[in-house]
Amino acid sequence: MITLSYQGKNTFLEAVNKKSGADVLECYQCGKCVSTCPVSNFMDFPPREIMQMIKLGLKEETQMANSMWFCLTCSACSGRCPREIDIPAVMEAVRHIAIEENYHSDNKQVKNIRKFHEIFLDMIKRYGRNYELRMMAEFNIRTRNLFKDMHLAPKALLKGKIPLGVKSMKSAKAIRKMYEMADKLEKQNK
Amino acid sequence: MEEVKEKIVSIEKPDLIAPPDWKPVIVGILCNWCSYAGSDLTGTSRTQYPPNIRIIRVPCSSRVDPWFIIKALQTTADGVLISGCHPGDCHYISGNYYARRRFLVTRELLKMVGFHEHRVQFSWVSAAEGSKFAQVVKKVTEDVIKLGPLHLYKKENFSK
Amino acid sequence: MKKVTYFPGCSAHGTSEEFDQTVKMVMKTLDVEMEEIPDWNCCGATSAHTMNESLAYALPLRNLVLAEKLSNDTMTIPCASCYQRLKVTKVHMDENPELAKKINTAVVGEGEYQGKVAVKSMLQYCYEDVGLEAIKAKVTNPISGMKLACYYGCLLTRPKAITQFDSPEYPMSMDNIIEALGAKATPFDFKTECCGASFSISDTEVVLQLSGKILEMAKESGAHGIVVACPLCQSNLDMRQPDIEKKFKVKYDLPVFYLTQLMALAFGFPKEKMMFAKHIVPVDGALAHIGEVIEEPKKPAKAKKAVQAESEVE
Amino acid sequence: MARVGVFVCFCGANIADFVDVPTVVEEAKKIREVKFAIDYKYMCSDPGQQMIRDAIVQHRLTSIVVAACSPRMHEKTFRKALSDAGMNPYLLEVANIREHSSWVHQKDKKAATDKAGDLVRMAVAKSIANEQLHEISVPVTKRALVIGGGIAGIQAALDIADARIPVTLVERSPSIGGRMAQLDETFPTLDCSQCILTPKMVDVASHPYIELIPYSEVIELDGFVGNYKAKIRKKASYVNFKSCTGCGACWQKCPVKVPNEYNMGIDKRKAIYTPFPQAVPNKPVIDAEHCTYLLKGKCGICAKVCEKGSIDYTMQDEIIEREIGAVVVATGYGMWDAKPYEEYGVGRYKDIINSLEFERMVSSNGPTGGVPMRPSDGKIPKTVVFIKCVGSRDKAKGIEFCSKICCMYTAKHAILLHHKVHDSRAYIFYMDIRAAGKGYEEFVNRAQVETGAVYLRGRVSKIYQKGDKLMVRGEDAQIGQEVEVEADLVVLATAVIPDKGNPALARLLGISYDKYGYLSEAHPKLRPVETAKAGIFLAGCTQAPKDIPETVAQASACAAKVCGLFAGDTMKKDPMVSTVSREFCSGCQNCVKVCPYQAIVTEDIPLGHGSKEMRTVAKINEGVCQGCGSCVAICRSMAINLAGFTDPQIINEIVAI
Repeated sequence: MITLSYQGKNTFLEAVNKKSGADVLECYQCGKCVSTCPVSNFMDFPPREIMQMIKLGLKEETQMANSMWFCLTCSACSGRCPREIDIPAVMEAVRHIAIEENYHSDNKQVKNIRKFHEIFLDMIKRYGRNYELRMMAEFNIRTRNLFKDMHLAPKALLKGKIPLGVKSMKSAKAIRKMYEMADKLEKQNK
Repeated sequence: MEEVKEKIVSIEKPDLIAPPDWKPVIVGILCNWCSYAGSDLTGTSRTQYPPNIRIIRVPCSSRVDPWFIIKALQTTADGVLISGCHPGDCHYISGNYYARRRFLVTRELLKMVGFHEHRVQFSWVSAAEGSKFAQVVKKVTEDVIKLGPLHLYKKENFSK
Repeated sequence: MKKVTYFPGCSAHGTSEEFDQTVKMVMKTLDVEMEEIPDWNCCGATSAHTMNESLAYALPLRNLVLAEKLSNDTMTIPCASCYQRLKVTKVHMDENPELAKKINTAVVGEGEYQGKVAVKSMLQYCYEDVGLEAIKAKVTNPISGMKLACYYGCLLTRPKAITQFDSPEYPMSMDNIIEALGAKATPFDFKTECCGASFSISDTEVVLQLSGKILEMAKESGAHGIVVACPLCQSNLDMRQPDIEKKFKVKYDLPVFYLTQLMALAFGFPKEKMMFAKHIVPVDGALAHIGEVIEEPKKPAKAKKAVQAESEVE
Repeated sequence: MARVGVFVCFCGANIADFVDVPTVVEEAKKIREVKFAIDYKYMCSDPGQQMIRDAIVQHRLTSIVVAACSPRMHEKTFRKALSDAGMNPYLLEVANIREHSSWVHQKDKKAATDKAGDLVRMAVAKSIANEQLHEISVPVTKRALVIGGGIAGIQAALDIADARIPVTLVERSPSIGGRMAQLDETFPTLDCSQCILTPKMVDVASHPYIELIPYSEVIELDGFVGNYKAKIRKKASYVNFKSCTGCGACWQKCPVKVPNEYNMGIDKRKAIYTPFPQAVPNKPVIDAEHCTYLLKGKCGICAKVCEKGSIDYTMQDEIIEREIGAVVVATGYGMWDAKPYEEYGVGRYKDIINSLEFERMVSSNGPTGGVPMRPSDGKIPKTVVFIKCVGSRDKAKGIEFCSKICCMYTAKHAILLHHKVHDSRAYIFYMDIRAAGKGYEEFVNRAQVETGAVYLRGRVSKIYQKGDKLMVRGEDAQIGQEVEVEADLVVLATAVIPDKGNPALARLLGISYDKYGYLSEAHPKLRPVETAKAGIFLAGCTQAPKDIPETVAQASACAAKVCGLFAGDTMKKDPMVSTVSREFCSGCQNCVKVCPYQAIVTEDIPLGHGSKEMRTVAKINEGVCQGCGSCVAICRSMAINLAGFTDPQIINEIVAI
């Protein structure tokens, strides 16, 4: 049971709207996004319900959900939304607020997804470009699932699908500098 | 040109200190269908506003001849408010657009001869906006009080 | 001779080397000179904009700034994901110069972003700048007989406000190119459904489900193979196909071609140059259809008569 | 010298509590022209009015000022009191000391009283310049023009004609009947549409007061209320209706096939055709865009088979002129084209149809003989998905408004489907069920219970083909699950949009329309039947989406309005209109440009007395003038004045403060 009572301004809604540039209040709960979304099956709450939760100001519950981590930003929903809401932007806003406020979900899948993105960004920080094999290996080590996709490895490597090395870029230093600056900008945005 | 205009605007100075019993007079010319009805609504909802305005009813804001504004400033008024229907809501289809254009030209002219632009103001007030009318009157009154009594251009000044 | 700036993207040197190679072959044939951005960096992909908004803009912006140093007015990108990131960045920066200035501070020592280079996907460039007629003119070995389902994925045509290219729901540009090569494009409803690309590694279950549905519908349309213009789509549909077949206990046997592989084939390049060996699902079965005559379902004779009667009366 | 009487009202405590009324009276008495001033508790009451009447006679007053409530409230009351005392009612002025003083300055009695005094002085000053005015009477042409022969136009025409007022009914297509003639059965009672409509159509054709002009369009409307002049173009039918017996030999033999509009293009009609068997008038016309003879000079079969020799290929369009007093616009609606819904595959799949097409299919006189069939293979569908709000309530791809009728007709379609195909099932994707109306909720309930129609709450996101089925994917929000329905046929309840010709027609008639193309009513609540232009009324879906009962009600309301307008031989009109002083008019014609009602024209008058040279001056049609005063303010030579709001009146007010 959720008890709704007057809490003054719905600051969560305002923050999401401001960050995303969308207007969540426009949503009239038609559910077109839910059946459009390729991953709504995997979400705790599909986009339609997330919209309503934001409207109700249920910040904790929204951030606890895995939905915004599962959003693929494929933009299929926003292309079909009859209220012209940029749903991926809303998801992204919820996610960024969660990251800014250091909110960590206990959900294993979310942890995996988050870990993957962190490793990927690490890889770019190091090489300026993506090093696929190393990334896959590191992901498996860090998520303690050493044998994931191992059955693919021989074939992929043999066929040259996944190369063993990476052509690293020259100005890798500039990229590291960029990371520092971007972090600064993020902090300013808070 | 803008600079010149600015200089001209600054001609009007409250060169006489307002007498203590001075109360500004504001002439409000309101269209019958929106703003006059809105001012009636202000009354029926008992919203209070400063008592300095004297309201004249015209069928449409497009009836307002620049002559009325000039005459008011010349004789009795320290400020003039013209108010009509919102754009697109004119009872007479397009009258308020004519009114707005005419008003802007008139105000430019008055600025050129030395009136402060706050002496003449324009607003859109619909028949449903009783409280907005009160706010508009309040603002205009405050603006005019800040400017002080209108001595410039008054007939008695010329006759002296 | 046209000249265009080229952004290969990380996967061009990795999983999708064959895409990169065939793009170069095809463009040469089409009299387009490609100039690679010197020392480009990764676009940041989904990860950057999932985790860090400023970084998600800064990484592509560096490439945009570098591209402006070359003299070409257009940049083309084979990878749909890179294309999306660069295009989103370009559109947002052009719309919001203040934001552009801010992000530009993170792109150290490369200069100011001006917004003068157009960003197009390789598909869009072929379709709009080269044109169907020019492509048709270079076809020496038409691939007629092949029935192909064109799969665009989510990033090439969506969101419409960003890409400004083709339909987000039922695009036809790739279908038209394929038909220009002599093949038949099958009516395929899952052209722009998502394959789950960004979860390729982190949540394989999602990918199996989504890509499985796409394969099923492609098979349903009667296609011999799938055509894509995105390395992520290719690797998901191709590399994961055995897993999908195992999971759902079906046999699809649908090779997944890059559009440029087929273009190169039709332009007369030898098969060996396409690097088909890299494909997990063998391509030979599909390629064997080349030269077959596709039978059109005949319209009933009566209907034909009625059509005649409408247009011309005795 | 003017003799003004001032009457100050207490309005019980409303004024008296916050304005010192006796002081106001004393102040008024100080004005030179005021010969009589008095206060009273309720001026609007009978004794109050009697005071005014008595004072007018006793003190030989020449104008009256009542200081009371807003003139918008009781101006009419006091005007009547004046005329009862034999005084011109327009010599009254009202000083609004309640809404503009006592009620808004309740904290400062002195200021409120001062202001009331000022307001009275202003009113006195104005009243001195008041002139005697007389109501204008305008002659009326007692004939109504009804544009559109659907149920709205038919009902309006019949009701007006029953009041023995002649009506000219103009219909664009060859037959009246409109959309309602295409419907099978009607909600919520399932009456057969044809059975209730065709008798009315026959009535129209046979009514002595109705002139039916089918296959024609209004192309011009001049004049003003009560005095319009309409030009109607009667399209060439190439068939002499007088001699034609309607035997049908011509269209049976015609070799040219054209998509049949009446059946929503599901089957074909001929180039010479009557739209449907019960058409009124039941005479064929030749469709000039498709007739081979008219296009290429070959064929001529219809002329050969016509025993009466009624075919006349040389026939030309004809212009008919009618003088009329009022217009009823009833142009109806169309169906929104769902092409932008690419995710539904509209245009790619034959088995996706719109609801009007479905209506024709289940109609017993329809192209499939009353049995729904899949357009792709002619099979009878077992699973039919109905999707509501396609294009409606969709600001991204369609139209923002709710089309109002779809909830009800979709419930009806579910029932009809069940009646025609017993072992079928209807799945209805909806967002809300809007069933406000007499017997409507019960009807929707009937669809759910009696026929087992499954209602799924959610908007469909995608339709794709799998084998010969259409897979319809949507969310059922009630169970929070995505669902896919394997459908044989999909019916889209596409948005109801106004007729495409509405903007052009609105410009021609001089009325306004909204951003969707619906014609605008004068007031959304209190004048929903009138337009802003006097004498032009709206009926049916030309104003907004409506069902049949509402359309009929509005049509009858139009008839009542027309009859009211025509009740006397002349119309009475407020005398507050503009007049031109010809001697001052310079002929610049700025007034002509600013007049929103085209009430000002020009005329040529002799330059001087007896002179042969002419000059142009403005002339105001007081029948059209609505009294806004735009022309007065624009006039450079001060040649125009607006009765009731003349320059002297307003200047007097200003100076008197």
